[in-house]
Parts: sequence; structure tokens; C-alpha cells
Amino acid sequence: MAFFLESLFGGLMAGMLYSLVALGFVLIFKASGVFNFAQGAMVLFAALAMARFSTWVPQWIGIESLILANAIAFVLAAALMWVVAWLIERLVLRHLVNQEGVTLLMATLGITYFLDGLGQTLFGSNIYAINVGMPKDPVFLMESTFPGGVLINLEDVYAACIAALLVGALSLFFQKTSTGRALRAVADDHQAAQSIGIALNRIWVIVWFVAGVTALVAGIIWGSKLGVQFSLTTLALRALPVVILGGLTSVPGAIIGGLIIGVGEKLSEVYLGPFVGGGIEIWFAYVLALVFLLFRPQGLFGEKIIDRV
Amino acid sequence: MDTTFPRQLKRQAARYPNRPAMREKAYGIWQTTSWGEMLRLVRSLACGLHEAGLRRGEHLVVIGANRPRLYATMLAAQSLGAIAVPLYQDAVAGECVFPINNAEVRLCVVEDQEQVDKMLEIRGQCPQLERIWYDDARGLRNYEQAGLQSLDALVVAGEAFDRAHPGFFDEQVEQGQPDDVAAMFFTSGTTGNPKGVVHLHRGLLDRAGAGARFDKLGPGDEVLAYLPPAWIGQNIFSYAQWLVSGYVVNCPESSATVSIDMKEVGPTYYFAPPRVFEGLLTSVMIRMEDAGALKRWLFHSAMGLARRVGPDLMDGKPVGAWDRLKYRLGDWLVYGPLRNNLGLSRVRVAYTAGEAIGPDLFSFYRSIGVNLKQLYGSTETAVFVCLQPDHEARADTVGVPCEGVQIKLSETGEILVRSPGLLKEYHKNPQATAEVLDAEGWYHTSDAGFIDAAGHLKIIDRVKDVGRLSGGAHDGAMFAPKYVENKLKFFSHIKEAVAFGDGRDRVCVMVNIDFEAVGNWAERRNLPYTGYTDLAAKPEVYELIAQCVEQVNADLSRDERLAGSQISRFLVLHKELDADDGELTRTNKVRRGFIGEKYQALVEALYAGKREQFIQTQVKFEDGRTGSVSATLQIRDAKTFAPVKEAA
Amino acid sequence: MRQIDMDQTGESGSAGGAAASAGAKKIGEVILDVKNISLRFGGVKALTDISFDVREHEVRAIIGPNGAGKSSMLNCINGVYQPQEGSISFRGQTFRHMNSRQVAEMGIARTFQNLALFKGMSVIDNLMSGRNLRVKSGLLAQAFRHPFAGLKWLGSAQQEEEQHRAFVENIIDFLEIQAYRKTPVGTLPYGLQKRVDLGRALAMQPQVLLLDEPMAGMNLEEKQDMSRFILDVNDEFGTTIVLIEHDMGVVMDISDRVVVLDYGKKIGDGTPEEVRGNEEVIRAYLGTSH
Amino acid sequence: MFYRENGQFKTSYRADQQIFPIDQDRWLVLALLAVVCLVVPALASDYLLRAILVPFLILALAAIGVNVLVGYCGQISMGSGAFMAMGAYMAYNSLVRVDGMPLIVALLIGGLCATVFGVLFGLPSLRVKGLYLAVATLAAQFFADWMFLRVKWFTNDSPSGSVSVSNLQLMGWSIDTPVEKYLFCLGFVVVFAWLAKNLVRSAIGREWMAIRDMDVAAAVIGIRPMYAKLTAFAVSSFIIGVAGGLWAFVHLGAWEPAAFGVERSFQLLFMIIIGGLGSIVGAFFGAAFIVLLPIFLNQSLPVLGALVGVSISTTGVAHAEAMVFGALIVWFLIVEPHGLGRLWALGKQKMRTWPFPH
Repeated sequence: MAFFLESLFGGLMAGMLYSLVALGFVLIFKASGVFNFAQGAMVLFAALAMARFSTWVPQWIGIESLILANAIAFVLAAALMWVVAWLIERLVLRHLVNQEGVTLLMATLGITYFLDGLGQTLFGSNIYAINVGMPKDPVFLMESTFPGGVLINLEDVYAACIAALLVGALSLFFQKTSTGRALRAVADDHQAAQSIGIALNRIWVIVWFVAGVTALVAGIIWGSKLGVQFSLTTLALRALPVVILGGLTSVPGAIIGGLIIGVGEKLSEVYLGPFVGGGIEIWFAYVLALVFLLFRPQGLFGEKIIDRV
Repeated sequence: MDTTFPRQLKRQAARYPNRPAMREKAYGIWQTTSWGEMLRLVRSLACGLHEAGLRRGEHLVVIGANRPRLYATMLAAQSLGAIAVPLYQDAVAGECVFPINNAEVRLCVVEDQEQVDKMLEIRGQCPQLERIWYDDARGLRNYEQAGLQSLDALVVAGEAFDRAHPGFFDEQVEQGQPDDVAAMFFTSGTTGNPKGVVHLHRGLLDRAGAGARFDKLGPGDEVLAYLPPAWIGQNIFSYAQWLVSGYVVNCPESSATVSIDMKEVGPTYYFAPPRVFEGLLTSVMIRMEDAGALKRWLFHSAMGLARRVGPDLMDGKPVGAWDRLKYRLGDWLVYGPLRNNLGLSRVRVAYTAGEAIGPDLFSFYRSIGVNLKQLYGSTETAVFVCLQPDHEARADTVGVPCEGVQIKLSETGEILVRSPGLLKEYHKNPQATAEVLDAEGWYHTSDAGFIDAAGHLKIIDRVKDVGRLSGGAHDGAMFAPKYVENKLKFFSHIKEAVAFGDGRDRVCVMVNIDFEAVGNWAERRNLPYTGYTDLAAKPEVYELIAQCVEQVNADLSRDERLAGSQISRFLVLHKELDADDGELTRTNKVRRGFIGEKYQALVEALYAGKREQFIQTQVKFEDGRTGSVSATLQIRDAKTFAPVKEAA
Repeated sequence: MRQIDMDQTGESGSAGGAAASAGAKKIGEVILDVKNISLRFGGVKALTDISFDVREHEVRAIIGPNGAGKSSMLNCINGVYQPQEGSISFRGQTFRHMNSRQVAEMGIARTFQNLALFKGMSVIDNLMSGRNLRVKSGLLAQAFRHPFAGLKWLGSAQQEEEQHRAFVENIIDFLEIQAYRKTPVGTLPYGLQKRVDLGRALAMQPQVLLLDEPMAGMNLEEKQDMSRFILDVNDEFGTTIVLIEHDMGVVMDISDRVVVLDYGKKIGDGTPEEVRGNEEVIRAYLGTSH
Repeated sequence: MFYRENGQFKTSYRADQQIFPIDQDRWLVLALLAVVCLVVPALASDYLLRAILVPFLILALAAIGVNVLVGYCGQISMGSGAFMAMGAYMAYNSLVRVDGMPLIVALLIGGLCATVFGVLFGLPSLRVKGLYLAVATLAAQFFADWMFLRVKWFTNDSPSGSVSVSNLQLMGWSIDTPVEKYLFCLGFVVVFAWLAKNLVRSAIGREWMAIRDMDVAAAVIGIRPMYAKLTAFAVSSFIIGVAGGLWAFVHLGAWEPAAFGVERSFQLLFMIIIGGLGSIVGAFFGAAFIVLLPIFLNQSLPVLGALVGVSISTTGVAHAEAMVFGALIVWFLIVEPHGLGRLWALGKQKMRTWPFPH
């Protein structure tokens, strides 16, 4: 039973990370109608930037304290993500206004390859660690009820809290602020939004920057857990089913979808894996989303797609 | 050629039963009719027509575009000894009344619903018109009028008759003699009612044979039949010569697809009135104006070379090796593709006829490798009077008299012609026949001209139009209106021009701009205009036409005899001259007398030196309704040049 | 235009009924019967209790101001929308819900108000796609169609393609679009695209043709041409026409009977003269306060 | 410029509907075929054949398969790698498990299995479109990766998961020298390209394009969306499966599942975006581009680097390659969404109307 709790809790933690990446997808789709395949690459790019900056900053300005160095590195990485966002809007989105979703999807494929190449040229391509002072040692809870207690990894708890914090801030941003409303207007119809005076390109830069920051946070958390390496992008690919499950246009959908996938993966790994030869986590999320898709094509919370003739 | 059209058909069918005789683009592909099939179709039609009451010597009217079944109907009529009378398919109903009554026509075969409606409309005025057959049944399903029947039904009836009387058709064909009347063509004529030109089998076939031998035409040639069959030129080229040489005649799908079909067929033997060549050239110039800078530069430099060297190469004259090499490169890069796009790549012989052609227009085609030659003839002479040999094609002459033709000049300079292809008479119009056919058999062409040193006939103008200036600086100088008009018409921006000067002290001109060319020119300078009348009144357009007029004046000043014909004042007409309004003949020739009367106010204003003149004219729209178009036309003076004394 | 037998592909059932008798147009039995159709989108009531019938070889018009539910009615007939109540019967067979594929097979074709043409294809391919309904050659036969055109089994695809091409060419000639055969549909002017849309529907050899505002956005001359084509289709092929149009002049000239809709309800039904005199119709069109 | 179309009129629908109605095009293709079949095998060096031409041919074949699905039918698929893997492994198993199995039949069996797999993962296309379908096909990709790694039957219980094939026999004629491999692949490519061309210009091709352009209208004019989509998946995966078999047997010789990972799917997708969506010749352009670009970069980048004084390592070239690919994808989507195929068609059209602009 303890083992079940443990894997359940681990699943929730992993799920929270997936929803963080999924959030990046939803943000960009909600605001610019673009299904951003490059979100995974942005996570890797941001994590690489963070890792390298956190080692270079002390060399450049010679301060030792870990927290200050990491803080500066974070700001630098965020600034870099702003530049990336600005470039993407300037060179890509501006020319592809009002193309159908599929063309934009393929454009983000191009951006994925470009960011991978750029990241590794700028920051080198071996594996780097990120140390943001996350407690590494495991903690045992509730020894009283179960023999040996439930193994909890403190790091995951912290990560989950940061993620929850970020998600809350974003949904507030979307619902309450005026730019949030502008974002939602742009998502519905580019031309309509443009016609009522919303500066389309400014909005898109903001959106891609915010998605960049979420990618950075996700990159840091995963980077500190697994180290910053190319496999991060495939991890990000696993966030895709989350978006499908939760519906492309809803922030709550991304969160709940992420949790479901996280738990589902962990449980299937533990209970289902052995019978089928193990290692099924790479496709389980997809099949789960696929099955769900067949019943509700628009996902948990997405709007129903009506084709007018 | 002492044979008849039906006999010639039987000989061709016997010699090449399976070779294609005619093709028609229909339903997306070229439907082929072989000579054997053509003979069977003619046989059935002839028996059907006989059963329907067509008798020897009677006239049968055929109206419609070029379609194999209409040519077969003409042959069927001639097999029975009847006379085929093709009429213009784009003529207004009223214009058909006179020909039908003049030839007492009882039976007619037409193409489609549009022509059936015309015939039904004038049935009141032609009581003797009993039977009407239609080829294309589209829309005629619920027509109940008496005597109306589909051509398919006639063919079926004919086949039954033929089975019942097997020898009948051949026996009828044998009865036909070369000296029987074969066909009658109504000349559009610039004044009064049209006249029916009667031609015999012998005359038409003889001239067709002469032309075919001159250009060595044979079964391998291809012709595109796109002009009205009622025009003698089209009839000779796609009917008489088709039967004599056995080549293949291709009928386009519809008038809208002629250029596409032309590119597909790629005729080897091509003819067209100057207006068509002019239209092609204008379209080339307009499209090249839209081309990119590099392509435009390449085009103009290649054309410069072609203008310099092309005609000599075509005439076989010696040309420098370097130029010859450059021309070959130009041919691969520009002239070849240009000919291909215009559908002229396979042209071995091309003729222009019906009207005098501007010299620059003529040399343009020869310079890009199209063997364009001039031809002189008329409906009354069954077309072939003079032909230009391959290497002696010149812009200002119409060629040497062809085999069997004698030419002599009357005192007034009128050209007289004697040839086996002369008309027998004007139908029921002995008085008009006497006017043109004198006792010794000479035909009076009413064209003025002379034979030049090289033996080529040179046409100046119509006899009655060649006038004299009286009073003013050039008193007594010769004035040939067509010569001046042709020079103006060569500019792509000018579609038509009418020159006045006979009996006046100076020459004034009324100009029609080419709506497509000038429209494109205006759009490129983003000069807004609402329609033809508005565009024609624009000062910028007047400036453009003024430059053309001044260039013509410069050319005229170089020839001392013609210096007097320089244009002193001009105006741009507010409407396009149109055959429906009677301003042009059916083959788009200017009816100068009629225009002089209709626009009397403008002519007076030109000569009275007025700056502008209001004019209102009646206009007939396509669907028969009449309306009126009015505008105040500006009148401009044009710069003239002192005559240059000829150096030699 | 060549009068080819419309049944050449051996389709069962009289396709197109080309041999309508000569003389005055014989209007036949009820072919399509719409009974108490109601359609709701969530709360919005698009159609409430609409019933009317359409007779064979008739030109039946459905008119009404914008937003009266005309297009929704058409979409119910051809299966794009599923009405909540009522039924539609075609040649005696009654259906609660129509699916568009089944409707097409039965011989009901339609044109679209805003041109649902296939932009990626040329004019002739668009028309040929109308023939896909009647293509019988399988995938393999189509793959091996080129050099084996002569063989019976493998070559059947090429022979069948040629038969369909001949049929489509008949329509091209009928609609006088010969000069645009090979041009991409997207580059044609609006009026011509409407003709191609009509051509594609005709390629399905329909018994009933649903026309959704065929003359929207056309100038006078194009309207005259299109009306002539519609009348010719009805006359030459005997096809029953259901015409949706809000241009009263056109409707009154060419239709035999008219249904008038307003705010999703039927307010008039009968010959053009009867309908013109009906107060309700005048009020609906001239508009008085509701 | 080279076109002389006068006199090339058609007197039958068969003539009008042939693949290359214009003579000049036919001569060009025949000349190309002659060069490719006779001249290249004779003159090309072993390296050129083995490293460039054979992969180019096989990738072109796969690209044709993907183009049928994505370019003609508009169904975005990111599972092409999985279909290639299925083709390869099933061909391997049928060759190994059944002795005396002819090579070509093995490859075709691999193709058929890929077809079954493709149709299975094509089922979602009936319910979902565009982006959602892309994710659904990714499921196929990851499922296949896992299956070939974990399920031992496929790899004939080889411990490391890698399998190999040797001395391929084709009716007694062994295929091992680069020239023989080249001709073997060429045979496949020519036959399949011609079959695909026949399909896309027939009724089924029109159905695919109708679904791609406006599937709602397609349903209304009587096209069965299910039949059209599933046939597109079936035909596409069959061709990709056979290409997978060829890639494994002829090009690699020995391979493991990673050779057909998700990067292969993206690579195939790039090929038809750059090469040209919805055009058979586009697939060839795309394949050539993807095969030649890395080689070109390997040669030119170090030289350029040296000029600028920066030494670029091989990994640097790999990164540059990824950046160039990414940039090109975006550039093509902006400038010419239909890729080199459309540029080729525009160029041909310009040549036909030369010297006129339109």
C-alpha cells in the first residue's frame, strides 16, 4: 500500500512538471493559434542557458553566493528568451499571419530544429548540472501509519509548489489583466483583433516570452533533477498528450491533464509494465490521450469544433 | 481542272479513304472525320436533301461557323447540282433577308439556336423559306415551328433513301458539269444592297489548283478554319483548296478558344486579314510591356536584330556570318518561342489578304521567321489574282500575277483582270455585271495601281477614293486615304483611322483608340478611366495619339509625292467604329462614305478649325437594343514637316 | 452539345430522366416531401415545423429575407444538419436523418453559396470529382491504369476514366467553359467559379439539384447567363431544381412554385403570382415592426 | 523556351490524359531515365553510389509515400518512421523465418504489414483533424519504437535488438556491389513512382485532394471520407514500408530500432515540405535536398570557418546543419508553401509561355 502511495505521489509530481510544459503549449495556442512544437526545444534551450550562465556569471563578476549567481543567471536567461521570442515573431509569425494551423505547426518544427542547433552551438553540447539549491535528500513521511514511511523527494515537492505558483499567476494574468483579454481576442481571430487596434505583433512577443519563461522554469526543475541534456526535448514531447487530453485552449485542462498523465504513467510503469516488457512509459501517455480523443475530440475542456458549410 | 467539287471529293475519298479530312475540336479533343466518312456523310445528306425537295439549280443557304457537317451540306447540295450560298453567321437577321429573297431560297441549314431564331424572325419577310435544319440541337427541344428539323434526322432519312436508291447519288454527281454554278457569295459591298457573286465549279477549282501548285500544298498540310465561311478567302482556303490538295482542315471549338486551338494545331498554311495580324502584334507588345526588365531587354535587343537582319534572311539575301549566328541564337531564345506562343511555328506559308497591310506590321512577322506573303484578289476573281513568290515578299506590293491571270491598266489607272476564275455574273443584276465585266471579258477591280519595275503589282487605293487636294499649299497633290490610315493603324494604340482630304486643302483624320492597348497603357501610369468614351477623351491619350500622328507625318514628308498627305488636324472618336452600326463592312473595312455622312458635324469642325465639337450618335447593342452615346470631342493640330527633296 | 445517353454508366434508376417529353414541361409526382422539420442550434430555433413538397421536373424556389433559415433548410435536406423533429421522404422512402453521402448516392446534388470548390485542382478535376460517386474501378486497377489500358481487368480504370471524361466534357460544353478547362479553379473570376460549382453538381447526374443562392454577388449579365443555365438544366436534363434565392425578380421569372420562409417559419407557399399577393410575404420583405 | 507545342493536338482522351502529354516533357523524362539507368551506373564512383545515390533513392521512395498522405490527402502524419520500421522488421522476419522466400516478396510483405499498421493508426483520422491527428500519429511512432525494442519476436530474439541481413539474392543474382544495389533500388523507385503518379491522377487521387481542400464539400458530393482517408494511409504506409525494407536491407545491412526513430519521421516531413507538398517530383527534390545538404555543409563550413578564422568541429557542423534545416523550413513555408515542386512547375510554366510573362 505504501508503495502505491509512493508511486501515486511521484506520479503527481511528474504530472505537475508535464502540465508546466503543457502550459507553454496552451499559452501560445490560446494567444496566437499556433500549436508550438518548439516548446520542448525552448525548454532545453532555456535550461542550457540557465546552466551555463549560472557557471559563467561567477567567473565574470566574481561573486560566490549561490543564490545571487542563480538569480542573475535566471534574469539573463529570461532576457535571452525575450530575444528569442522577439526573433520568432519578427522572422516567422509576422509572415505567416492567417495561414492555417498546419502550416504554422510545420513552421514550429523548423523553429525546433533551429533552436536545438543554436542552443548547442552557443552553449556547447555536453551535459550540465543545474544547482539551484534544491534539497536532494529524500524524506520519509507518515512513518506512523506505514512501516518505513512513504518516500518523498523534497525536490519534487518544491518543484510542484513553484509550478502551482506559476500556474496560478498565469491564469490570473489571463483572466484579469487587459493584455490577457487582448491575448484571448487575438487567439479567436487574428484579423478581427487587428481590426480593433490590438497590435498583433506586440501581443505575440509577450506571449512567446511568457511561454519562454514557463519553459525556463520547467527547464530548471527538470535540469536540476536529470541534468540538462538532449533527452529533455523527448521529455517535452511527452507533454503533448497532456495538451490533447486537457484541450488546447484551457489552462485548467493543461494542469489536470498533466496530473492524469503523470499518475497514469507512474502507475502503468509499476503495475502494467512487467507483464508487457517494461519501458512502456514512452507510449502510454499517447495511447491514453488517443483513446480519450476518440470519445471527445476536443479534449476535457476545449470548445466543440463546429464546421460551418 | 475540269472536274466538280463532288467528283473531287470522290477522288480524294477513293485515294485516301482513312486519312483525316477534317477535324473539329469538340468535348476537349479533336474529333476526326476521314475522307471515307466525309463521302458517306455527303452521300446521306444529298439523298436527304433530294427527298426534302432540293432540285438542281436551286440555292441552299448555309449559315454557321466552321463545322465539318456544314461543309458536308455544301458538298451535298452541289452533288445534286444545287448552289451553296454561305452567309455570315454574325450578321444581324435583317441582313439575311435580301440574299434569301434574291436567290429565292426555300431550304436552309444553320448551325444552332441563335441562327434558327434569326431565320424564324425573318420568315415573315421570306415566305418561300420552307425548311430549316439545325446542326446543334441545344435549346431547340421545345421548338414546334413547321419545317424545322435536326440535321441528324435529315442524315437518317438520307441513309434510308440511299439504301432504297443505291445508284442515285453517283448518278446525280455524274450529271454535274464543271461549268455548272457551284456557289454564290454575297459581297458586303460598301454601298447599297449586297451583290450575289456567282461562281462555277471550274473557276473556283482552277484558282484553287493554281494557288496550290504555286505554294506546293499537299495532303501533309494543316489549316485552321476560324474566319467566317461566307468570306471567299475562307471558302477557297478551307473548301476549294481542301478538296484540291487533300490537306486537313481543323475547326476550332468556339470563337473564344481560337488562340488555344491555334497553338494546339499549329497550322502549316495560314491566312488572315491584316486586322488579325495587327491584333496578334498588339497582344505581343502589351504582354511584353508587363514582362520583367531582363526579359524586356532581351526581347527588344533581339527584335532590333530581327528588324535589321530578319527579312533579308527570309528572302535568302546574303547576311554577315556574325549576324547569322546571333540570329540563330535569337531564334532559339526569342523568335522560336514567340512563334510557338502565337501558334505559327509550323507555318510554311502565311498569306495576308482582304486589305492593304502596314509595312512595319508586315516586316515584323517576316523578321521573326514567319513566311508571310501578300495576296491580291477579290470575291469576284475567286481570290487568286496576284501572289508573292517566297523570296520576293515586299511590304508595298501584292506580288506577281499567278498562272493563267492577265493584268492590264485602264486610262484612269484602274487594274483590269482576266482569269479563268472570274465570276459568271452578279445574280439577277445584269446591270451591275455589265459595269464590272466588259465585252472582252476584262474584270474592272475598281482598285488603282501599277506594275513596278520588278513585275510586282502595286496597289495605291480604291479608284474612287484616290482624290486630289485642292487649294492650299499642296494644291493638286495625290491623296490616298488608305495609305495614311494604314500608317496610323500600325501603332498598337490605334485600332482604326478615317482620313479625309479629297477635294479639301489639307488632310484631317478621325482616330479610334485600341481600348485594350491604351487601357493597359493607362493602367500602367495609374491613369483612372471609367470606360471607352472617358478614356478616349483624356488629354494624356490625346498627347499619345499626337506623337503617333507626328511620326506618321515625318514618314510622309520623306516621300515627295505623299508630303501633301501629312495630317494637319485630328480628333479621337468617342465610340468604336462597329459593323453593327454600319460604319464597317462585315470584314471590318472602313465604309468611308457612310462615316463621312454620319459624322458630318465632326468633319466640318475639323476643317473649320474649331477646338472642340459636341457629337451624339446612335449605337446598336449586341442584343439589338439601340442607345445613344454623346461627348464633346477635343480637336488638336498636329506638327507637319517641310517635304524633304529625295536625294536620288 | 452532344446528346449522349445520360445512363451510359449503366446506373440503375433513371438518372437525369433526360428524355422528358417535348412540348410543355410535364410536372410529375411529388419526388421530395419535407414534413414538419424543426431544427435548433442550442437555444437558437433555426427552423420550426416546416412542411412543403417538391414535384419532379419542377423549379421550386425557397425565398425569404436574410436569416430566414433558407440555407439551414437546404442543409437539412442534404444531410449536413440533423433536424430535431420531422422527416424527409424522397421517392417514397422516408428518412429521419439523412447522411450527406447517402443523399448524394440517391441523386440529390447541391451547389454552395460561398463556393466550396477544391482550390488545389483544375476546373476539369473539380468536375471529375463530381463523378467519383459513379467510379467503380478499384484502387489496384487505377494504379496500373497507364500502360495496360487495353486489358479487360487492369485496363478498366482507364476506359472508365475516359467515359467519365466524355460525360464531363458534355457539361463543359453545356456551361460554355471550354477555354478554362485546365486552369486552376482558384484563379477564375467569381461568376465562372459559380458555373464550375454548378458543373460539379451536374457531374453527379442528379435527379434533384439544390441551388444555394446561385446568383449571389453577380452582375446583371451573369445573372441572366446563370438563369439561362438553370432553365436549360431543368429543360434538357429534366432535373428537379430547388432554388434558394433572395432576389425576387429572378425567382418570379424562372420558378414554378415558391415557399416563403421568415424567421424559420413558413409564411407562404404557391405559384409566384399567389405568393406575390400574400400580405404576410409583403410584410416580411418590406419589413414592419414584429 | 524549349517548348514547341504547335502541332501536338490530342485526338483521344487517352492521349490527353497521359502522364506527360507534351512531347518535350516526355523526351526530357526518357532522357533522364536513360541517364539514370545506363550512364550513372557506368560512371558513378562507389562512394557516390553507396553514400548518396542509394539513400537518395530510398528516401525519395519514402517521401513519395509520405507525400501521398500529407501532400495529397492533407493528413499530417509524424509516424512515418514507425511505418518504415514495421516494413523493415516484417521483411526481415519473413526472410529469416521462411527459407526460400524471394527478396522482393519479403519486401512486399513488409510493405503489407506496414499497411495494416498504418491503417490501424490511421483510424483516429476519421474523428480528428490537423494538430490532433499529428499527435495521434506520434503515438504510433513511440509505440513502434517501444515494440521493436521490447518484443523479442520481431528481432528474432537477438539480445542487443540489432539485426542484420546478408547476401541478398534476387533470382540467383546476388546484390552486394554498390552498382547492383543502386539498380535494385532504382527499379523499385521507378515502378512505385509511376504507380503513385497513376493513383494521384485518377479518381482516388481526386478524392484525396478533395478531402485535403475541403472535406465538408467532399462528403456532400458523395466522397466517403473514411474510404479516402484510410486508402491514403494504406497506400502511403505500403510505400513507406517497402522503403523501410530497402533502407534496412540495402542501405544499412544491419540496424536497430533507433534507425527509425522520431527524427526519421521529422526528416521525412521536412523532405516533403521543402520538396513540395502534393507533387511526386517534389518528393525527389526533397530527398535530394536532405541527402546533399549535410554533405555540402561538411565540405563548405570548415572552409568558410577557416576563412573567418574560426575552426568548426564536426559537431559544430552538425549543429549548423540543424540550424540550416530549421531556417530553410521556415523560409520555404513563408516564400513558397508548396516547396521546390511548385517552383519547378512555375519554372516549367514560365518556359512554356516564354518570352511572355503570362
